[in-house]
Amino acid sequence: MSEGLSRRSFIKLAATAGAAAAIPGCEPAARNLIPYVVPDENVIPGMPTFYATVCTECPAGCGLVARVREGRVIKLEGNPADPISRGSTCARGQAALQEVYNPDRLAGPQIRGQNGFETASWDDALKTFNGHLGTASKAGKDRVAFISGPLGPTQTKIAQLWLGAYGSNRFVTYERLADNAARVAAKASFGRDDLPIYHIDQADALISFGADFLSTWGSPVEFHRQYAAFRTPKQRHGQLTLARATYVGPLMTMTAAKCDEWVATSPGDEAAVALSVLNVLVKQGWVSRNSGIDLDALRKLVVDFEPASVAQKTGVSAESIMRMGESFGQSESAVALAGTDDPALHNAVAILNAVTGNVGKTVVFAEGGPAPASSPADVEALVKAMAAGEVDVLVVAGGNPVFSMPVAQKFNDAIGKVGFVAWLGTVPDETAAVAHLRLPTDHSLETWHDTQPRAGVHGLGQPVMVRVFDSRPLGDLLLASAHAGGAKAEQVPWENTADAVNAAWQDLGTKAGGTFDDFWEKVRRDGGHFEDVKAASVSLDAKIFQAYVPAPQPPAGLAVVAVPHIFFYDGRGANKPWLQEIPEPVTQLVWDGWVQVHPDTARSLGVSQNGIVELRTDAGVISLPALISEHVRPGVLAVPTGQGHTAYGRYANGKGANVWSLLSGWGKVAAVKARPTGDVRRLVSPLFRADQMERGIVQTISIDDLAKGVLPPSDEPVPPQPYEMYAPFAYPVHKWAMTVDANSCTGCSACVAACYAENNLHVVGKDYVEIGRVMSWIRVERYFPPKDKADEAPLMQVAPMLCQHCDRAPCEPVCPVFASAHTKEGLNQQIYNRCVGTRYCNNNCPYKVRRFNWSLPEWDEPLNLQLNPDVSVRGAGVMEKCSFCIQRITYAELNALIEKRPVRDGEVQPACVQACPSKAMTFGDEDDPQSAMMQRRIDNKLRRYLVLEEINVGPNVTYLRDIYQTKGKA
Amino acid sequence: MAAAVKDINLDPTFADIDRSVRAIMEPPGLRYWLWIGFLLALTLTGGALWTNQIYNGLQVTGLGDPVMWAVYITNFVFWVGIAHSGTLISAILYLFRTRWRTAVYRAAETMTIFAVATAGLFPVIHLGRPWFFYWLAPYPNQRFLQPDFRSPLTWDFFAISTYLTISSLFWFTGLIPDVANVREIATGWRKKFYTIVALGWQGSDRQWRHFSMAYLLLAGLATPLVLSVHSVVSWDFAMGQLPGWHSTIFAPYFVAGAIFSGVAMVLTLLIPMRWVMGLEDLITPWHLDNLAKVILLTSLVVSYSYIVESFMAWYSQDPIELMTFHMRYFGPWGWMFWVMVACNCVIPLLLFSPRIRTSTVPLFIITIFVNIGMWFERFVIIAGSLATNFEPSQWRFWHPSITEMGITVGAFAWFLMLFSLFARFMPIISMTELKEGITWLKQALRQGYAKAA
Amino acid sequence: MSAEVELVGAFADEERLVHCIGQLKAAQTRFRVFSPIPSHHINSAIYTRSSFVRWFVLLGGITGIVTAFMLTIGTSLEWNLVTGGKPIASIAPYCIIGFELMVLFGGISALTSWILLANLPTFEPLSGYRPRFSSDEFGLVVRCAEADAERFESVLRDAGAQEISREAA
Amino acid sequence: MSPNSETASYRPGASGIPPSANLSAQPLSTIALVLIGIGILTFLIAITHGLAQRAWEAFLVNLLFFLGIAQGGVVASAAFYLTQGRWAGRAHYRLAESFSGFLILGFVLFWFLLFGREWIFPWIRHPVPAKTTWLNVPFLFARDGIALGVMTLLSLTFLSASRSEEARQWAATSANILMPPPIIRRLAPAVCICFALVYSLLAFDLVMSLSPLWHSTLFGWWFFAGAFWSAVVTMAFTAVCLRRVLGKGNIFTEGHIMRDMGLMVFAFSVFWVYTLFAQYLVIWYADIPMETFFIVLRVHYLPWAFMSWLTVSLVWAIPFVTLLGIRPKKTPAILGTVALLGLVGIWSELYVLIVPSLSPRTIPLGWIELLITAGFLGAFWLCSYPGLKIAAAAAMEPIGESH
Repeated sequence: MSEGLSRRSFIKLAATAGAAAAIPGCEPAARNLIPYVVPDENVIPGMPTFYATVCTECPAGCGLVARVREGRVIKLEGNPADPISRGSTCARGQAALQEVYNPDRLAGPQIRGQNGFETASWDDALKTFNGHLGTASKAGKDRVAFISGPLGPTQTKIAQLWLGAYGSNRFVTYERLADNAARVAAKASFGRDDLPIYHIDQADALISFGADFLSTWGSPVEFHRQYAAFRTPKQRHGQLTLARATYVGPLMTMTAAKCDEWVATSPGDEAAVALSVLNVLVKQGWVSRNSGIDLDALRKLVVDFEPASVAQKTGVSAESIMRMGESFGQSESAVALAGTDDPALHNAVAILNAVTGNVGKTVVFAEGGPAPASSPADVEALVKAMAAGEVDVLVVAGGNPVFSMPVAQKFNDAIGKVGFVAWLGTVPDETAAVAHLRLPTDHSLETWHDTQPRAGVHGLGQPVMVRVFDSRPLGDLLLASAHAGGAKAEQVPWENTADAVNAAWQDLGTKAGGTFDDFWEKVRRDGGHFEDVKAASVSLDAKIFQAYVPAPQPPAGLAVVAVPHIFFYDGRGANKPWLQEIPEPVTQLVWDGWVQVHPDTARSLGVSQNGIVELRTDAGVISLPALISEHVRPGVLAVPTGQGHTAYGRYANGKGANVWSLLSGWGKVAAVKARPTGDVRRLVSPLFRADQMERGIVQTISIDDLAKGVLPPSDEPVPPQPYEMYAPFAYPVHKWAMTVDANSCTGCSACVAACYAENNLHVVGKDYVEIGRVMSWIRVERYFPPKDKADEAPLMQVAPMLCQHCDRAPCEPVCPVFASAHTKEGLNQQIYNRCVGTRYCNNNCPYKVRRFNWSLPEWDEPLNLQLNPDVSVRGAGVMEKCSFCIQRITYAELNALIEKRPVRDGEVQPACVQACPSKAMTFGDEDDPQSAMMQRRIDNKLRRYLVLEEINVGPNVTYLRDIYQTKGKA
Repeated sequence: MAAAVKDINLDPTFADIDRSVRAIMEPPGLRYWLWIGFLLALTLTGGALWTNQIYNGLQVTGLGDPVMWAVYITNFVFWVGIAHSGTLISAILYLFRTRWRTAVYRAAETMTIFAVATAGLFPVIHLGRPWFFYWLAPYPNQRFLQPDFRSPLTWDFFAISTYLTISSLFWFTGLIPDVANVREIATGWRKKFYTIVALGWQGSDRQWRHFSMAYLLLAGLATPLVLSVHSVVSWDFAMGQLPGWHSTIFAPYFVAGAIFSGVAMVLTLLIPMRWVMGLEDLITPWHLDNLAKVILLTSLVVSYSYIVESFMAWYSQDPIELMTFHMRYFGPWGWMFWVMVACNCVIPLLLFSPRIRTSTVPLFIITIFVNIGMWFERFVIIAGSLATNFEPSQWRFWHPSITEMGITVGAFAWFLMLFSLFARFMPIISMTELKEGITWLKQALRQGYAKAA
Repeated sequence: MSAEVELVGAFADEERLVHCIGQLKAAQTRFRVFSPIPSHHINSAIYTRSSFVRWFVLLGGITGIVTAFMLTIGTSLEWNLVTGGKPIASIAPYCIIGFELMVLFGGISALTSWILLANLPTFEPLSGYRPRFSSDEFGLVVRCAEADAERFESVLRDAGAQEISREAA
Repeated sequence: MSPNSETASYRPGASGIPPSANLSAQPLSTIALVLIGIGILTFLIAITHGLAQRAWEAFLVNLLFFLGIAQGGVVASAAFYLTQGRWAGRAHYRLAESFSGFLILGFVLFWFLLFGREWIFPWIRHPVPAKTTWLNVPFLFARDGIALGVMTLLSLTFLSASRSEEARQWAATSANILMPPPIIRRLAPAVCICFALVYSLLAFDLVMSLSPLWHSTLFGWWFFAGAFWSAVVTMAFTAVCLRRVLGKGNIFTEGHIMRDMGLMVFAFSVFWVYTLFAQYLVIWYADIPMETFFIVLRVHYLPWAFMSWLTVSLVWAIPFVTLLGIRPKKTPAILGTVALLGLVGIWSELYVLIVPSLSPRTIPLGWIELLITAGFLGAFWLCSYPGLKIAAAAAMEPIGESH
């Protein structure tokens, strides 16, 4: 079976390879066979080609390297040259592939007819498109509007020019999770239009006010890297200390769970807490003298925010506030982050950073930042215009406003008023459902595009493969349409996006110096142009002390909080099966939406676990099963965003409920009435117990012990030597092994997504996850300390659990057919073709990392095109598991062989290791003590441990203990 | 008391014995064929479900990580266990020159054969890719790739196949004189059949001479074999490191458990058979009494093992071990454990009373309980330990599926069908050995029925 | 030498038969016994040495052990795959295979050897066989010269044979 | 035969014993007394001259060794009743019971361990925190003392029942399917069950707990199987001796009895090695340090490895090979030698179980151990002597109608 399947997909891949020659290619759509008439020098069958490009899954704009085999991109990897991703990705980035190959992608143009959408030829489609545009433009100025997600400089330019050609400038970029409040605050407090760049790694203390910077806020991949550095113990004042991090917010998000302290506030109280911290600073005189702050104004501002009173108002303990103040004020450099939509908070945080002299150190404004995106006001203006019937043609290219637009905007009514709505995109969503015309556009991996996430970073996205469907680049469509609209050549000089991008980069090139061809060559190889930025000198605008508006009181009674989902983001991720199947890091739930309720609240509501709760706000009503957990502030109902799609493809539709429909405003909080409906829907998680019963799977050590150099006390009796039953085997060439730092691991699951992509793991769906048939080779072990131990442990203990490739692997000898055996390089290998499926190996695996194919794996076409041809697809009835990405090991070893050199350290990187944004995992050769992997073990002797060491199976994965700050200590 | 059913000849001759046994082998009536048809239907249902499972893969079962073994392996162990008593009675008691075995050993041994035949199905049924089951066997292939002889499952393969072979040979050898006996009176196709099976046996001194020696030696070989086979089966689990599986006592403990359940099954079959076929004059209360004693003994051994196992878990003070046993007693499947304790340790204690040992109905009920208890014992050990493994995050409890249940029922039907067929067409009671020990039979009859008659 | 006859005597009682056998052995005549049951009295009355089957079984058993260890160790060395860090040739577990094959081979050789030694299978009855000898009577068939027939008949009769028939050999 | 003659012939030291059966034991008994003296002396010297460790080790080894034989014998007799084994008339019952004299002495000697506890139980000096509830001196001696006491009392009760008139009557006739007398029917199972439990307990407490970290669930079973076997071989050995001593007409001259003795020696030696292998394989395979260290020390490293393999060959290999056939079983010389070696084997088994836990590096085997053993041997002989006379008497009686 497995052979058959992989062969089939291989033929497909090989067939399409010819087309890869045409990169950047156009017609024909390459899903029909093209033999190698002219072999292409770029494409050596069986060898991957790598193209640098940029990720567009979220505004962070990470640089990517796309691994392409026979003309198909099969894997996305971080671009090491890129200052943002530094060679890492997040789970969303990995899953971008599943949009490229998404079975629900629009296969061709569609025009709405009497009975639903009818497929049309491009000519007809474009004729209709341009026709409506023409009439609209004749009807007058600004009769055409354009809404899209962030497009990047060039495409924005194209869009604006195109609008111009039709006499309109109703150009709006719409990003629901855009940090508008932050921009306002930046303007108010520092008079800046751009957002600051944060250097968390430079800080010694951190307070995040609702900024979930490890999952969705800002630039998560970059922040992961910085936070890992931040949390690495450093010598401060001659003592080894752990930088203190505090999270203030209603929900214990993944970020909160990795902080030392989670200060649970009601939504909206963050500002009060921030000001109270400020109060402490002022009182203690921890305000930096030279920051030129008007201290009296400041005092006046914070006078009402005595910790005691704030504590009394908000239910936050005064000690916590004091601790925050202390850690913030005492440390040489600190950073405070604001994540909510409350301007008051942002101002307070700006002041916090400013008065402690951290602006310019950890919070840096840089010259030459990107042009600001549209503000909510712009969006509202457009919607009003639509509602007023002032718009004849609306072109939506992403953003999915119908799904996530604040209810108060009545966008749905407004769009109804628009005569002609054209939707341009990849996978039709709720907005596409109400359009009259739907035009398939290329995925960003299939077309030229560029990004400027922030000053000094110009990402260049080149098409890494020929398109899968009969789609067109958005830019090309608009340019063609512009010309059809009679745009002059001097206004719109280019024929296609490629030229446009090329042109746009000319002046960058001239700035960089050298010939443009060299520059162009270089930026295409590096995936962009990266330059050091000089920090702008900014000072706090004294006005904001007066301009301060008191924080809105949190809604009396229950409040619903929309929590951006680490995988689904605002909802765009929901149709990617990997993201549905990979459990959300903290709750570990899959394939569903839920409302997280504190036990006390649940009791007062009469809700029990999995009981369906009806949430009703002035804006709308939804129903979701309840997740009872201590990790949410009482009185708060936390609902993850992104689920509840009705028209966004087979994987997304009908899962959970859409929390946006509860929010009338741009914020993420609303007063809510909740009642149990009495129905029950099981929330499913691949994990069973959340406490590890002192089995030392994810071990911890307090920073004090680490500083003292003593191990946490253990009453485990040790068996007297000698106890080795068998003589050890030697591994002459290599002994592959891994080091995992539980302190850096946040549980973000990028490794899991990468593994799905690299090793052709198939998703099984909710029902099978529930009965333990999930196929992930690597999972995040997530444990919470028991209540009585809470002070002596971090808030959450996470570490990736994968095959430990034990020297004395219990799984091996029990296999009757040698399907599981040890290689000469220390790998525990699973030979699928030999496996008969007795499943004894899994029974005897103490780590439970083996996965059995209960059914024949299937991929909805064309998702199968993503399959990695180097990894065989397993058939039903065989066992499979982590192979340390043996295909990559072999690849590296072959290269080394060809180049007649030993394998370099770091040359082999399993997908998980490569993806990890906080570089928690290191892979290398145990025989080589110089290898980074071994060095990491040697440098952290005290933190080394083996999971379940007492059974002496000799795992080759060494873990490093998670470090925690004993509670109640600054 | 059964004696009332028909008056019993307390002083039987060789001829009487022949008459009684030959009477069983009269062509059966409609009710018998209905019974067979019913069993056949159930068997076919099971077969259909299996076919479906092979076609669709194991997703049709309720299995999942971490409970990768549940009902199928439980059935496997259960049926292998059932088999053992047969060999015990026919071989071990033969070596001990136990006098009461003669009347019951053929039935027990027949049960052995068919139980092994049933048990042997399950390892194949539970495989992920059953069509490759022969990879467990060392067979010539050009890569000279052979099974891993370190694997308990390979041992299993050898043990089970050896066991099936040896007990069949033993059974066949013992059958020959009896088949020769019925050959002489049979007619039609039966005559031909018996003639072939009997290999032309005539009971000449020379034949008996070699026969007896071979029979003795086969018994001698079968005796340690019984120990080894169920030990190997127990090592399928004990070799693992899994708490609840890894325990040195497993080998003898499983053997005892096997004989326990097996003898119970012998009685479960014999008591109705004795009643339906009217064998009171061959299978006397004395026989039942002794069988019951074996059950009692093995029940005590099994209880001893439970106690020692639990004690060691506590003595070791290993938290993981402790938790496993805690879950075993009080976890979601705790009730199974207590059912097992009730059926295997408590209820059999009734057999201390001689009256219960010899009165068929209570005895029958007790044996049913024992069968249930022993099935649950295997399930508790196999699935229960898997469900609560080293990784708390990976615990999960299994839910049954139609397929698993159906195949289980089918297996029972298949076994009963084979047994019922044999009971009517072959001498289910050894005439030869009854005659050999006729003195004991007479004593037993007098002891059992003198009062009643 | 005059023609030979066979006297077939049917006995109901084992002890009488054994007694009679003693006399016949003393008279050094050729005879054959049919018995419905295995009787070590009869056996020991006729034979002094016990059956050869045991040597075959011993042989079979030893062959089994040797085969087992050659198979297990041989195939392990052939591929020398490491599983669970256990030695390539792990003797302890191989003992199990050794034992099983010992029993298997021993058992098979037991069956084959006894069947062959007993001249089975055969499908023409031995002379003097009567169906009831498989059921409830012992048979003693004496082969002797016609001349001695009378004498042996009396021996049988005295020994307590119920009916005696004479037939030509 | 008439009952009265039996009663006459039965009472210990009674005149009715045939002259040939009257063991001329006077010299032997004196030797025994001398041995006891030497033993006690050695023991005292040892504990006073800083060799207490070795002295107590030897003491424990021998206590368990001889106690095992004595108790095993009683259990064997009970087992004969349960299986209605009457192949040697009543002789083998008496023979099995003849060592029971040591039971009481053994029970007394057990309490001496109190004085040696410091040397014997490592967990007194280095307690295992988690296990203190079970491993503490008062509880240990209380439970084991009570258990041993109950066992001894039960055995004595059983013995008197077994030597009672009706029991002997029953044993004398093997030609029926009658049960033994009711009192026996109650006591015999009790003795067996009690034996299993008590000797498992002793195995866990007096042997296993000497390496307090180690445990093996089968250990108790294996231990009492060994004890039982030691009784069986002692029976076989004694039978062979009696056969020589009590000239003509004693029952042990009958071939089939020697064969049955041999069969028992053979069978239970196989069971012993089976339970040993069952433990070794499981521990070898799973390779969990907490279990392996006990084995590794004894099997992989000299000097203990040598002694372990010696044990296995004496208790299993030699009996297995030699007693495979029927003829050797019937040959008293062979059977006797094998049995004697077997006894040595069981002794070294106990030694290799106990001593490495206490002094793992060296193998303290010298004059102290030998002389203390000698002392125990003497005591054992004196205790068994009356029983042996009874056995001898029984052996002289013509057996009832046999099969």
